[in-house]
Amino acid sequence: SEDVAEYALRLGDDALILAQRLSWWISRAPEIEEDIALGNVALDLLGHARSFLTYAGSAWGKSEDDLAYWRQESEFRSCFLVEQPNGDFGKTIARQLVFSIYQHELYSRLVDSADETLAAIAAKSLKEVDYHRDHAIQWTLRLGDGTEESHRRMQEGLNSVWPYVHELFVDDELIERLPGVAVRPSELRAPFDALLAQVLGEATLEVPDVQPAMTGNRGTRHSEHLGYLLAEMQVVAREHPGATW
Amino acid sequence: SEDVAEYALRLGDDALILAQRLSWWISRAPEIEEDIALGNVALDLLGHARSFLTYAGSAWGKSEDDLAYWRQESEFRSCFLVEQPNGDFGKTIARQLVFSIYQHELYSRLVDSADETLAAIAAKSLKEVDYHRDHAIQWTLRLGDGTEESHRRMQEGLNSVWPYVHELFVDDELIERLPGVAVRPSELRAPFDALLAQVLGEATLEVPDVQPAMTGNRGTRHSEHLGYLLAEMQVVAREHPGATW
Amino acid sequence: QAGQAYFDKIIADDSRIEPADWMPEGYRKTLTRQISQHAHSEIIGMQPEANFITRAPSLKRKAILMAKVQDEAGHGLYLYSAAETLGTPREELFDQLLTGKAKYSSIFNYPALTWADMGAIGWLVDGAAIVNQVPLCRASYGPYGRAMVRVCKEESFHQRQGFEILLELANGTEAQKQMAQDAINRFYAPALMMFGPNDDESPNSQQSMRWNIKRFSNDELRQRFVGMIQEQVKVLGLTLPDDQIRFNEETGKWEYGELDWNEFYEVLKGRGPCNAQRMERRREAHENGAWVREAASAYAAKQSQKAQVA
Amino acid sequence: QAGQAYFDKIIADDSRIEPADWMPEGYRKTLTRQISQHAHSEIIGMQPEANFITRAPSLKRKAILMAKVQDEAGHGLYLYSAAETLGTPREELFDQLLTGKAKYSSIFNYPALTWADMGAIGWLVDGAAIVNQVPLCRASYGPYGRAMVRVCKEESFHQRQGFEILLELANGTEAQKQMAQDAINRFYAPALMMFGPNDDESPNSQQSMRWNIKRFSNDELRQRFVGMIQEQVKVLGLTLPDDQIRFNEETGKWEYGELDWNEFYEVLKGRGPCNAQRMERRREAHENGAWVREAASAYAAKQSQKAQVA
Repeated sequence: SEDVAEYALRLGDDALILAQRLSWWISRAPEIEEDIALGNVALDLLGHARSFLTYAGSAWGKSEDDLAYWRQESEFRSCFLVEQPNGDFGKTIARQLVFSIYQHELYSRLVDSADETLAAIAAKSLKEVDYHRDHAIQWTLRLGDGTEESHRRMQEGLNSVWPYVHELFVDDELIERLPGVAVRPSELRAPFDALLAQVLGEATLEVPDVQPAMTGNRGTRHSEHLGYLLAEMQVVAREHPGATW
Repeated sequence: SEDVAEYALRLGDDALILAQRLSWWISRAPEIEEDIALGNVALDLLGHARSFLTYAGSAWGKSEDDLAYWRQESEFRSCFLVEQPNGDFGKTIARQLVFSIYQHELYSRLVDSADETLAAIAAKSLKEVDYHRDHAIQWTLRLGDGTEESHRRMQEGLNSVWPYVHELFVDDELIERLPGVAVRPSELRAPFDALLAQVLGEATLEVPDVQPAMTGNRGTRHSEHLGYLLAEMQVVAREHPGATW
Repeated sequence: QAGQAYFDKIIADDSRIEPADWMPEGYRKTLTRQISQHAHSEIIGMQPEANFITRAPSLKRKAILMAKVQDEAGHGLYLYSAAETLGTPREELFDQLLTGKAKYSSIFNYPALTWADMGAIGWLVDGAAIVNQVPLCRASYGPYGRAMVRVCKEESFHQRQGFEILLELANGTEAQKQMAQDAINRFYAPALMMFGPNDDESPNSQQSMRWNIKRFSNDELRQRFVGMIQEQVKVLGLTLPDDQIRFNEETGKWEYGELDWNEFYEVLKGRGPCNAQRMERRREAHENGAWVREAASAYAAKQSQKAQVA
Repeated sequence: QAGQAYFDKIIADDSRIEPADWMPEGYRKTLTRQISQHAHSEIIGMQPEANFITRAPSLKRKAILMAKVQDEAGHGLYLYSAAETLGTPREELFDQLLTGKAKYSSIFNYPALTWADMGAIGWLVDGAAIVNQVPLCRASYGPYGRAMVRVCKEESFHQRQGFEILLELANGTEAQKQMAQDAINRFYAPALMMFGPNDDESPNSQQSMRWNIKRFSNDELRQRFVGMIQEQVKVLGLTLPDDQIRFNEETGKWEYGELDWNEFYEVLKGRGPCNAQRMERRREAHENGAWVREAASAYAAKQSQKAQVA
């Protein structure tokens, strides 16, 4: 149905935009092992995005590429968090930590969705997210409990992404219309907070005391960053309308 | 003629791309006075670009906007130097120093061009470039002879832009075909070197000992940076073909 | 006190207080806060528009937009100077901004999402600013009033440019027209809230009016603004997102639908879409520029030493 | 010496030297240089392709490209490990790269300008690499030969993907076809030069061949490569930018037009279009990552201390 497609679009767009952000690190990471590790995470997320977008597109007769390359900014359904710039490695890890814990809670429940396709994509992706989450946690510990500088940068990274955490857990009408199919974001908040507090505690970091931002709530409004990201992502495809690659 | 138009395109593209780069600083400069100063330089260069592109376009029935927004990367005639990323303020000033000294020598001679339009644009622009050059020289002195850190950064900035200096002074067939109209780039090198050496000497900086890069020589090849710059610059215009603004 | 008496007489005569004159501490504090907030707003207000400088869809519009954002930096400078005449140096005021102690206008915590927002910001945001500021040209504190004269002149220029952007879009393609309407829809209510809370929620206004700083109440100014844009939007062939706007013949005032003051207070408390981003960008620019400012001071010190020796 | 005699016998038997075996200093030095150069080339070689990851025109191609660039990082890692078995630690090798003491393949000093370059790099650059490297799978130094086996397997996969990119473009729109031809035109000569100077300009080759590191001369390998791509380009319906390519029935060799060796040496000396950019990017990544690597060491030290105490 249209609603399921819209829901799949949200899942796909979050994964796509974050993959696009992370892929920038390939050839720029702090060590070669991290070029590979961040590349793996990006590649996994891109895989999730392709599955979700293909499924969403099937409702509208559109391909994954139609959706990725030919939608306008206001037609994307990504959240502010994944649109945030990479910043330094600390901010990237902070964003990964938050997003991968959230996504892990989400996919762990989506595997039981009444929608078989969503459940199957979640099941396939969950193992990967398990690795992403572990990767982010390990780095959070190293940076938080590493040197004074790394501690400071990691905390700043967390503070910087924190305004965009709230949006991940907001229920809305679409979710209400999909009982049994969609996962209720608000249900994920408690387990998210619990694990995050544990990790940050172990990493000698603090849960940020930073206000949430009034975000787009999965609507047509995005952060100011998305436009730049899409301009770059879509430029080659749009120079060649109708071409295949 | 076609050749004059091609020559005007080079002059216009250099100014346009550098204006685009510099305009990024507005709202990000080290102090508010510099938001204004760098904005002024960018605005002046944009003005030069509009004059040169309008003149170039008149040979092909194209407007300044047709040329700025609807050409592909390979159709631009900018040099590598202006395409270089801003880097920190030191690198931006290094690029400004090099470019404004070059452009000042160039326009000082272009005022005598047999082509009246080129001569008129140069005459009008020269006063502005005089200010740009002075601005860059003052900052070079402050940064070079300021603190240890500013000295190091300014020298690194110079080293970083140096590979792209050589291209500014290369004569080619187009120049040969426009005697009396175009300024011979090779003639500008000696006065450029003299003034630069004097400024760097006073700023306690060194003329970089860095190899020149094999650049595009005003042809269809650009640095890898230009594609990103154009994707951003052209994105809104290209989403609305045929629109006026 | 002779000072107080002189001050009271100046106010009673609707004449001007100058920096060297005696003034009550409350007057000094109120003005310092108001002028510096205004300066901060100019500086933070550069960001939403700077966001489209590199993407402006024509070179002419790019040039106009660059000049406009530059003007805002200039306004920031005059206003910091005016505030400094009250005794607080610019560094300290700037520090209040960076540490979040000082506020700036909430409108700049909304994102600029499309090119049409450059039009809506110019028309509605600068428009509201002008309605607010024209009476401030007669503010009792001399340097503030004079700064406002200069600012207002440029702002009205900016407002016209914003209107022209929208007019061009409104007469353009269907997509352009939609973009313009969407921008107006998003900026209408935040622009109305620029005048501050309703009069009964705005206890400090009375004192400012007694001091001849403020001349009209928030609601009076807001009504005047609604009337103005309600006329202008017709020229655009677009609409304001409020179907309750009407002129009340009895009261002689413009009326409009209720505003979501809850959102206003949310944004004011730091929870707008871009509060964190705006502050982060400003702090980043300031921190990244520290070595440059240090170099400039070091160089200046060396030069003055050389001059003394010579 | 027993060591020398054993070494000579292994070489004579075309068998393998292992890290613990005695080997002549020249052999060790030559191999360390060659393997680490190859590792550096993989790492620097990530840059031109990374340049199109964020802009790949389909999600499938984006995924393939990301995986490919990642594979190059992996190759870099195996090769640094192989080089380390000869006694020089990775940090030292890396330092030689960053300070410009060590070289990497000149081909990566050319810019990747269009999406078609992703095809040309895969087809021509990886293609030339394979022709070069397949014989190295039998190199006399064990760890190198084994690393090469693994690398070659992945490279041939990459080459096929590059060819597929070009094939898709060649069968696409006129603009796509032109883009593909232009990319081939730009990468053809630099790819041929990847085999190194002509044999008479390559004095070290002889010694490498006696040591069973190198198996064929530069020119032999280059001719083999030209023959290969000359056949393959027909499938694309495109052309190589050299009208003198022909198979000489008498010598049984492929012939081709003279290459601009002057350009080759210019690029080798650091004057290619992207030498400075490639090094600057690598140094920047290294410097920006310093605090992260320090944190990881500090954390590891704390953890091992805790483990000892417990």
